[in-house]
Amino acid sequence: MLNVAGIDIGSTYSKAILVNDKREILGKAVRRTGFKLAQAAEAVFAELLANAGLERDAVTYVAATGYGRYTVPFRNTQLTELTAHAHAAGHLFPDTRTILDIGGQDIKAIRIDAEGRVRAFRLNDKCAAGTGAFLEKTARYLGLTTGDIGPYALRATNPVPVSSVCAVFAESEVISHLSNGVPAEDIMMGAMVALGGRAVQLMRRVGLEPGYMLTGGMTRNAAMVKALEGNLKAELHVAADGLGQLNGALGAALLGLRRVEKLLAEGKPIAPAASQAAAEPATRKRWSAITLARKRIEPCRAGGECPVAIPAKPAPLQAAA
Amino acid sequence: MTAQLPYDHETELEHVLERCNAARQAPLPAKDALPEGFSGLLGHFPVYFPEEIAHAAGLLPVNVLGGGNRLEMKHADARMGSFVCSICRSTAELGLNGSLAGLAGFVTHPICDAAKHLAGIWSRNFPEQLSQILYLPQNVNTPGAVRYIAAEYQRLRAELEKATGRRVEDEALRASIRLYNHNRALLRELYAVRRDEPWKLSCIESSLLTRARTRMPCEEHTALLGRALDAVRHRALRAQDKPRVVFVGGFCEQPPVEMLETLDDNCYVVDDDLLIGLRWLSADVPETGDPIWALAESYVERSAASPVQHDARKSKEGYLMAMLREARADAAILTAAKFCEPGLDDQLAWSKHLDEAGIPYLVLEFEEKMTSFEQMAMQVETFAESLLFALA
Amino acid sequence: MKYVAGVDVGSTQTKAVILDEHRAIVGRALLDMETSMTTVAQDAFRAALEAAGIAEGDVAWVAGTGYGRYKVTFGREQVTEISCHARGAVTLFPLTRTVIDVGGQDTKAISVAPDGKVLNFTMNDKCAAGTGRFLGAASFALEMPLSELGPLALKATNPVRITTTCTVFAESEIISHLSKGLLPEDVLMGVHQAIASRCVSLARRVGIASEVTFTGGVSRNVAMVRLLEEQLEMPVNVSQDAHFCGALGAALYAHERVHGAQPALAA
Amino acid sequence: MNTVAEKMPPAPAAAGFDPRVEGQRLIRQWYAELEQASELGQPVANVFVMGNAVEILRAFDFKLVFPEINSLQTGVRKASEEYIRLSEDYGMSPDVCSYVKADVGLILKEHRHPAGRIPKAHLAVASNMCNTFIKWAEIWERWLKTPTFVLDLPGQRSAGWQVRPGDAQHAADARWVEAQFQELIARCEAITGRKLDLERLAEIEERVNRMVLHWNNVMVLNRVCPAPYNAMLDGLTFIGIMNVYRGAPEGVEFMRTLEEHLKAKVARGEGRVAEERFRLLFSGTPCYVSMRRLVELFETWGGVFAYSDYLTFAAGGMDAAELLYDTSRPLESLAEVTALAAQRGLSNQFFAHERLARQIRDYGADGVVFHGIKSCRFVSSGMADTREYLNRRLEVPTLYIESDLIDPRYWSDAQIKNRVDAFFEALGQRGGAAPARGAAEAQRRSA
Ligand SMILES: Nc1ncnc2c1ncn2[C@@H]1O[C@H](COP(=O)(O)OP(=O)(O)O)[C@@H](O)[C@H]1O
Ligand SMILES: Nc1ncnc2c1ncn2[C@@H]1O[C@H](COP(=O)(O)OP(=O)(O)O)[C@@H](O)[C@H]1O
Ligand code: SF4
Ligand code: SF4
Ligand code: SF4
Repeated sequence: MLNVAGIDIGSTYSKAILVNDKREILGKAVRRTGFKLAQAAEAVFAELLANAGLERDAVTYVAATGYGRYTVPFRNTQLTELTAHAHAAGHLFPDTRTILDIGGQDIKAIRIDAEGRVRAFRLNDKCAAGTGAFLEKTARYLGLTTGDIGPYALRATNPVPVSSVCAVFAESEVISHLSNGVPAEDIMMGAMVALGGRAVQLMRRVGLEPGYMLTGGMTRNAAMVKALEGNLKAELHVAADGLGQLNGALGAALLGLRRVEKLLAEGKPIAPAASQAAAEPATRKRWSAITLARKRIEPCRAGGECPVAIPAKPAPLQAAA
Repeated sequence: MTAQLPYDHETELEHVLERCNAARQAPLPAKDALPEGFSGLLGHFPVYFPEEIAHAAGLLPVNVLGGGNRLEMKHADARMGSFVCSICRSTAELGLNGSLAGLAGFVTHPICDAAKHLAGIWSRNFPEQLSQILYLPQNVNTPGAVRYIAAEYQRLRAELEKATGRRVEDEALRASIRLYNHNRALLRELYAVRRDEPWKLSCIESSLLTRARTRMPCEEHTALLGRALDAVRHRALRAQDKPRVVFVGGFCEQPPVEMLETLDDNCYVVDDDLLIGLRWLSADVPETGDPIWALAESYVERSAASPVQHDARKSKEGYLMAMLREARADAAILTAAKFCEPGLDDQLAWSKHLDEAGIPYLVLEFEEKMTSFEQMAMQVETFAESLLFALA
Repeated sequence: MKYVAGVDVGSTQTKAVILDEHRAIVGRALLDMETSMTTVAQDAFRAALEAAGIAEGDVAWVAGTGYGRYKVTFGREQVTEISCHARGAVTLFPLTRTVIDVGGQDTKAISVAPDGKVLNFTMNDKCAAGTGRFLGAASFALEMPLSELGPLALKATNPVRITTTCTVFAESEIISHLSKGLLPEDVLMGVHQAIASRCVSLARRVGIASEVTFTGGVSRNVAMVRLLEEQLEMPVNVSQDAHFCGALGAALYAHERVHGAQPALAA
Repeated sequence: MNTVAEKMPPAPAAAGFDPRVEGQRLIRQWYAELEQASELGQPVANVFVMGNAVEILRAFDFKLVFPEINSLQTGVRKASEEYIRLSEDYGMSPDVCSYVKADVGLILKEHRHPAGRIPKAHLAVASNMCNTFIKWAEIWERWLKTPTFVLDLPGQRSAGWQVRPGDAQHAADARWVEAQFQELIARCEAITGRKLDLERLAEIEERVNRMVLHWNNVMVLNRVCPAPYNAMLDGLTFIGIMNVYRGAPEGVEFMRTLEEHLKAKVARGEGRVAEERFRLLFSGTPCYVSMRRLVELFETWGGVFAYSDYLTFAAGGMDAAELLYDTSRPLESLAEVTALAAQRGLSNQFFAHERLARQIRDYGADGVVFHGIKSCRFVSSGMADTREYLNRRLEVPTLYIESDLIDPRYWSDAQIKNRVDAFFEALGQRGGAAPARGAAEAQRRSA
C-alpha cells in the first residue's frame, strides 16, 4: 500500500491531503498558516493523519508545495504551486486549459495543456488590491468573518462599483458608500466584482483558452465564483467538497505518487526526507550575501563617495511628554 | 573543507571573483587613488560607449550601472517620476548623494527617452561636470552613418582633450584599441565556456567577471579574465540535470545578483545579453588606419544587437533565434526592467515569435532595486520543472 | 456670535477646533471615524462646543476641510486640507517654509512662502504605502495602541528592514518577523523608517526649506519625528496641536471670514 | 514678434468662422480621405508629429496617417479603454506608452477606428525625437511588414551651447539629415514610381512657412489678457490642423482665418472665460480623455491656460523667427531646418527649464501646471526635475498632477479635484481677488 501526502503551505492557509496508489483521497486537513511555517507544516500533517486515521509510518512519501514548501522538514520532495495546481486541475477536470488561483496574498493565472503541464502563467504585483486580502479587509470593516463573505454578498441586489485600486483606499470608499446608505451586501458584492475584473484581466494575459477552473481558497466563496463567471461570461470548474482549496496539495500528492511509482518501477531507492538527507555541499558561493563589510557601518570616506550613504545617528531625543 | 576539489583552481577563481565583486561594490576611487596612468574618471551610461577614446585620453571609463538594491533613494524620487526605470533613478540618486562627484564627466546616449532626460537632469544639477549626450544614431543603415559616428567620436575626443588638457594621439588610440581587442576576445572565450560547459561557469560568476571592467583599467581586467578562464577550465564540476536557457533583456539595467543566482539554481544560462555594451563590438577593431574611423565602422559593421538600437539588418527575433541556436538552448527566459519601454516592447515581440516557433519561454520582470525574490524563484522553479519533468 | 470653528473630516479621525475672536483655541475634539461621515462631523463639532462651553448659536462660521469636507453639511465653506494645514502650521510656527502632513491615508508635503502662502504641494497617489495606515497595520499586528508605538520604536538597537511597501501586506511581514523572534522594537523601528523615508522623498519633491513643520496625526509619534529629523538633517517643528492643524487652519479661514484678514503674525 | 506680424498679408475678416467646428470638419474630412485611399490606390505613409519628413511625403502625394492622432482620437471619442485593453490582453505591458497600446488595439481590431477605417501604410517614417516612435514603428515592421525608415535627427549634445544656423556642427548635422532624406526619397520613388519634383517640394514648403507664421502669431495672441482661447482645449484642435494639413492649402487657409478670428476677438476684448482670474501655463502632454473636465475644473476657478509647451513641440517645434524654409534650395533647406528644429524644439532636455522660465514671463503666467504622464517618458521623465529647478529659482506656484494621455483608468476625479482646489486656494492667497466665486461654484457643483 502506497500512501502519499501532499502538503501546501500557503501564505494564509496550510492544506494537506493524503492519497493512496489508487488515487483515492484518504484524508484532508486545512488550517491557518500563522507565522511559524515549520510548525504549521507539522500541525497540518498531524491533523491530516488524525483525519485519515493513520499513523505516520503509513505515509510513504511527502511532497510539499506552496510558498512555504522549503520549510516542511519531513518532505521528500518539493515543487511549486503552479506545477501542482496545473497537475491537479488536469486530473480533476481534464478539459481545463486556464486556471485562476486566488490566494490570500497573490493571484495566479495558469494556462495548461491537455496533459496538465504548465504552458504559461502570470502572477499579480505585490499589491493587495487584487487578492483575497482585499476582500478580507473589506469584510473586516463590515464586521464579517471570512466564511460569511460569500453567503452575505449573494444577497446583493444592486452591487455598487468599488473603484479604488488600493485596498486601503477601498476601505474609505466603503465608508463613504455606507454613509450614503448603500447596503453592506451591495458593497461586498461590488468589491468582488472589482476583484473579479482584476483577476480576469490577469487571465487574459496568459490567453483565455476555454475550459476555466478556479482553485484556491476563493472557491469556498460562492459569491466570488458568481462574480467571476459573470465577468468571464462562461462557467468555471470548481472542485466539490472544498477540494478547490486543496487543489495545490492534491497536485503535489499526485505528482509525488507518480514519482514514487517511477522510482519503484526502476528499482531505485526513495529519496529520504529533507530533514534526514545529508546537507548538500554548497558548491556555489552566494555573491548576493557578500557585501563589503565596512559599508553598512560607516560611510567609506568623509566626502561621501560611498554609494550607500548612511547619516550619522544623532543622540536619541527625549521622548516628549 | 573542500579538500577533494582541485584546491588551487577553485581558490584562484574565488580570489578573482572576490576582487571583481569588491570592484562592483567599492566607491569610486578618490582623485589621489586613481590607477596609474589615469588622470580622472569618465562616467558613461549603458549601453555602448567607445571606452578606447576615454582610455587613450587618460580617463578611466566608468560604466555607471545604477545603484543596486542596497541604495537608499532619497533624492531621486523627487527628480524623476515614479514611472522611470530604476537605473535612471538610481543613477540620479548616486549623483545627488555625491557618490559620483569624482567624475570628470558623464556621457549618456539616446537609447531611450528616460536616458536622454537623465542627461538634462545631470546638466542642471552638476554643471561642473562635462555632461554630454553622445549621439549614436538610430539609423545605422543609411550610407554616411559611419561618417556621422566618426564625427561624433571626434567631437568626444576633442571634448576630452579640452577637459584633460592633453592631446589624444592616434597612436595612443590604437594602443587602447589593441588592449580592448584583447579583452573582448577573452570575454568571447568566457561566453564560449558558458555555451560548451555551462556547469563550469555560472551566469552570476560570468556577470561578475564581465562587470569588473566597468570599474578597473582594461589592463587589469584582462589579467583577471585570463586567470579566471584558466581556473574555470580546470574546474572539476559535472553536468547536472538542468535545462539550458538563454537569458535576454538585461541589456541596460542589470538584474540584481540574487536574480541571477535564482536562475543559476534552476537552469544553465548558456547565453545572455547582460552588459551587452561591453561586448558590443563582436570582432576585433582594425588596429591600423584611422583609429576613430575604425571604431565607428566597427560600431556599424561588427556589432551586437539590442532593443535600443534600430538596425534594419538585425531583427529582434532573428538575433534571439541565433542565440538560441548557437547556444543549443532548450528555452528562453525573457526579461525586461520594469518601466523600460524598449525592453518591454521587445519582450512582447520575442514572446510572440517564440510562441510561433514552439520554443518554451518564461517572462520575468525585474528591477535592480528589488529585494524580495520569492515570487521570482517560484516562477523560475516552475519553469524548470515544466521543462525537465515534462510531467505527462 | 464671535466664535468660529473648523472641522477636519479625515479618513481615520475627525477633528474639530473652536476659536474665539483672538484666535485662541477654546475647544477641540477628536473622534474616530464611524460609518457615517455626516454624523461624525456633527458629533465632533458638538463635542468641541461642549469643551468650549458654548452653544452652537455662538459660532458664526464653520469651515470644513479634510477628505470628507463636503460632509460638513452645517459648514459655510469648504477648504482643502492642503491650504488648511499650511495655514495652521504657519500660525503655529511662523517661520515654517515646508509642511509635512502625515495622516491616516495620505501624506502631503507643502511648501509655503515666507508670507505663509502655499507655493507648492505634492501628495501620495493611489497607494497607501508610507501613510499613517502603515502604522495602523503595525499597531494591529503588535496589538498595541498607536500612542505606544513611537516610544517603543525608539528603544530599537538594530532596526529590521521592512521590504513590503504594501500597507496590507506589511501587517503579515511584521508578524512574520516577530514570529522569527526579532524584537518588537526593532521591527517597529523598521516600520517607522519605511514610512519616514517615503515621506521624505515625497517632501523632496516640493523642495525642503527650513523650517519644517510636521503635522497630522502621525506627528504625535515621537519616533517618526526623530526619524524625519535624522533624514532631513534638520530640526522639525512639532506642536502639541499638530494633530488639529487641519482643523485649526479651517477655523482660521473661518475667522478671516468673520473678522477680516489679520496682520501676519511674525516677521 | 511684431516683425512677423507686419510681414503678414492683409486678410479678409473671418466672420462666421468657428475654429472648433471648422477644425473638426477638417479632421473628419481627412479621415474620410483616408478611408478612400485604398480604393483610389493612393500610397499611404505613417508619420509622427515630431521630426517627420511630411514635406517630402506630400510631394509624392502620400496620404498621411498620424498614428498618434488616431490614438488620441480614440481618447477624445471615449473609446480608448477598449483599444488599450485589447492590446494589454494581447500582452502589451501596462507600463508602456498608451498611444502605442491604443494603436496595437487598432491593429487587433483590423484597423477599425471610431473615425473610420485606417488604411494600411506602404511606408512608415519614424524619428528618434521620441525613442518610442522607433519601437512603435518596429511593431508595424514586424507585424504588418510595413517598410520602415528611421530618421535619425541629432539632438542637442550638452547644456550651455546651442547650435546656430551655419555653424560647423549644424552644417554637419544637416549633411547627415540630408543623406537620410536622399535615401528616403529613393524609397518613395520606388514606391510611387515617380521622381521627386523639387518645385512641388518648394511649393509645399512655402505653405508650411505661411502656416508657421500664422501659428506663431496665434500663440502670441494669447499673451494678451484676457486670453482669446484656451491653449489646452482650443489649442489642441489647432495643433491637429497644424499637423494633419501641414503644407496643404486647407491648412494655410485655416491658420490664416484663425489668426484673423482671434485678432478680432482680442480687439473686442473677448476672452475664453467671462472672468479671467489666473493665467496658467500647462507643461506636458494633455489627457485627452478628460481634458474637457480638467479645463472645466480650472475654469470654474477662473483659470485659463494661456500657453502650453505642447503647442510648440507637438506642432513640429518650429519657431518662425529662425525656422523658415528657403524655398530656393528646397531639399538642403529642409534638412537644415529639420536638424535645427530637432535641437531647438524637440530635443529639449537640456533647456526645458530655461524655456519655461521665459514663457512664464512672456505669457504673464500666474502659475504652472505640470501634467506628468506615466506612459509618456519623452515628456515626463525630466519634468519633476524641471519643476524642482524652477521652484528653487522662481516663486511661481506650480501644480503637479499625474494621469494618462488616453487611459481613463488613471484619472481619479476626486484626487485631481482636491489638488486643483488647493492650487487655486494657494493662487488666491498670493494676491488678486479672493476666489470666492470659484469656491462657491466648486461647492455648488459637487453638492
Ligand atoms: N471559508 C471561506 N469562505 C470564503 N473565502 C475563503 C474561505 N476560506 C478561505 N477563503 C479565501 O481564500 C483566501 C485564501 O486562500 P488560499 O488559497 O488558501 O490561500 P494561500 O494559498 O495564499 O494561503 C483567503 O484570503 C480568503 O479570502
Ligand atoms: N496617539 C497617537 N500616537 C501616534 N500616532 C497617532 C496617534 N493618534 C493617531 N495617530 C496616527 O495618526 C493617523 C491619523 O492622522 P490624521 O491626521 O487624523 O489623518 P486623517 O486626517 O487622514 O484622518 C493614524 O493613522 C495614526 O497612525
Ligand atoms: S533600462 Fe530601459 S528605460 Fe532604463 S535607461 Fe535603460 S533602456 Fe532606458
Ligand atoms: S495600492 Fe494599496 S493595496 Fe496596493 S500596494 Fe499600495 S497600499 Fe498596498
Ligand atoms: S512616449 Fe510620448 S511622445 Fe512618445 S509616442 Fe508616446 S505619447 Fe508620443
